[in-house]
Amino acid sequence: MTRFLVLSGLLLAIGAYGVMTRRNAICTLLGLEIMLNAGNLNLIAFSRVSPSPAVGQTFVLFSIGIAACEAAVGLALILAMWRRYRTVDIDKLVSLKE
Amino acid sequence: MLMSQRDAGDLIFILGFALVGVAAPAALLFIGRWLRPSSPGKVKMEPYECGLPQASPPRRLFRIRYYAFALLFVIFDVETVLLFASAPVLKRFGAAGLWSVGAFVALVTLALVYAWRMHLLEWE
Amino acid sequence: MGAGDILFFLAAAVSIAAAVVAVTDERLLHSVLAFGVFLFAIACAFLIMGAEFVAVAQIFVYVGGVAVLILFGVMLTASRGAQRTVETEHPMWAMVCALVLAGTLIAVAAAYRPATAVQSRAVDVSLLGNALLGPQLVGFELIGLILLASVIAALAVVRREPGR
Amino acid sequence: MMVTLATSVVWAVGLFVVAALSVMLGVYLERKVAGHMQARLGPMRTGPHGIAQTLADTVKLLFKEDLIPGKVDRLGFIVAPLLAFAPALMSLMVIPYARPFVPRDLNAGVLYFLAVPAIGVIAVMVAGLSSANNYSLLGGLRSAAQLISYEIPRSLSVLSVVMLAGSLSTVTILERQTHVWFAVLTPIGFALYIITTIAELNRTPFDLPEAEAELVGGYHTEYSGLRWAFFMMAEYAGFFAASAFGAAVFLGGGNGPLLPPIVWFVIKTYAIILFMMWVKWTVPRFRIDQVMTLSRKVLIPVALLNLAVTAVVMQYV
Repeated sequence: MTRFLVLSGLLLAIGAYGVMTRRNAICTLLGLEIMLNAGNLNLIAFSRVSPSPAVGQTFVLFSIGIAACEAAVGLALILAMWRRYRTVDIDKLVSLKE
Repeated sequence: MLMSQRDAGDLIFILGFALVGVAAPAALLFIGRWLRPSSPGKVKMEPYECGLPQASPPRRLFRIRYYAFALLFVIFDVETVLLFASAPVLKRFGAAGLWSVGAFVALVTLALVYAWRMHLLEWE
Repeated sequence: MGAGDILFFLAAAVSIAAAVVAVTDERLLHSVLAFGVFLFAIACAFLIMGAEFVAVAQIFVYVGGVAVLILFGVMLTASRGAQRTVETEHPMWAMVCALVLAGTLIAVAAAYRPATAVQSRAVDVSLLGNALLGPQLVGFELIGLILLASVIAALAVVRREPGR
Repeated sequence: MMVTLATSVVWAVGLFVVAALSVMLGVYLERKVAGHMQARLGPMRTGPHGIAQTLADTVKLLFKEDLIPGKVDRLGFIVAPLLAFAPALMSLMVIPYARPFVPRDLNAGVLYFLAVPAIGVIAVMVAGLSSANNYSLLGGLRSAAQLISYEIPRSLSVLSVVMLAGSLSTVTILERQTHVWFAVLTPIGFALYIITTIAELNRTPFDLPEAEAELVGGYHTEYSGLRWAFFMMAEYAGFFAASAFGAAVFLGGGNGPLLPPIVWFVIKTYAIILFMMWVKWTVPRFRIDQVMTLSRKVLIPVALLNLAVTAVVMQYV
């Protein structure tokens, strides 16, 4: 049980590092998905100790569904950004500053 | 580490099949390495453009219809998984279950109708 | 060293390695491939924990949906080349934050002792269906709503603005 | 643990041999059926009636040079054919061939069978993306778009069988079909499954991306020799897997009077295969926009209606 929590903690940290360092918007989306998966791992680990594991697993199904929606909308933003600025490099998104 | 024998067996089978699925073709490719001639001439290394020298580096086209298709696919993917979870027990829940799953399917079909009316299903 | 232990270390090692490669690899195509391997390893971890339907659902939705979506994004935005996609000005600080985060999470995880014993019997699909249509019915309907909302939102963002 | 690993590898290698034989038989049948339908004979020279034709092809491919062009992304280029073939073999795991021959009966077997081809979609995109060539990129995008838009109606058509059988495990579905086949109970579901499988396998009339006239070679333009052969092998192995699954889930593979179950299973599988070949040589190829819009505007609504009708009828019958 604790081994799964340790694993998901590590994965969350890796995902966070990815989101923080990558300049490419698609890699940020990737890092975000890694963090979400770490969360799902935790949900399942705790569902095994809960009185009704089936309910815990429905949470993970919902979380997978929401993560898929989030990836879809995130990609829509990236494509809109690509069409407007012809780059997916987040550091170039500074037009608000001007 | 508590793990039911059944799941361990399933996982070992899935990994075994994946392993053989990747290893067998790789082995064939590796064996073929000695049987095959290998003389990469300059022209052969060029990407294939019906014989003409490469006109332009692969430029990217941007069509939103590709994205609209991928988006609807992901949304219906999630719906299909949830329907697969609820399908086996639908009979047990009687009319109430029918109405609830019906409402869920109606909501997602609304998304399809919306994309249809916004003319995003056409492949112009 | 029962079967579960070996399988767990295998899945854990592959998922961590794939996540690290996905996060640090220069070439975008390699990091997306590593992401695919990562998702498959997480599906195996779910199976180790007895959540069989969730493992297959993960392969169906994540590997079949999200990874394909991200590959579509890579294809449509010409960001395939090897141009530098890493290195903000100060990656060291990000490393420090990540390590601190990992440290606290692992400390909390190690300290936690579950109240009840871990049940190892797998959850049958019909049990999951009963839970989904029974107590979790509200969530089930809300997910439909979220799917609808995200389609409308995504298409609104991407569609060419007729107004301008 | 080691014993199960050994049995799984033995099953996997056995099914790899079965898949390879069915690929050879499939290619041979394809050319003979095509020939006889067009009032010609198809391959005749190699062996009686050209039996050894595909064997000759395989040997030729083993000796043919396969090239990795210069500006190509080596990892993606090498990994793509392996990723294309692996799901075909993995999906053979859950098909209940006949009573004694059931490799592994997963609780969520049907969903596993529908989930694994998604790795094939990734392989197609990686192949298109990693060979630095406009045609293969376009081909990769197009065939990926086609594959994903036909995966949804295919899953929904199989879902109606799951609803009737009340379980996701393929063996239970098989046992529920001893009296009446599910193809009889959900004819629309079966028809949808056949149509979407033809589209999923990129076979005519849905084979736009590799159509000779269209895009040179589609996503595998840059491939040659044995590496190219794996894309073909993946297609025909997937063809066999999809027909075997259709036979098992819709036509009650293995249940039948007189003959032993394994013979019934082979008869039903090859009935579906021959039907798809028959369709290939009679129906003209669709245009790209017809292919793309057909799935969203026609197949998904029909599949959802079929589900609704099945659910209501099942409730009150």
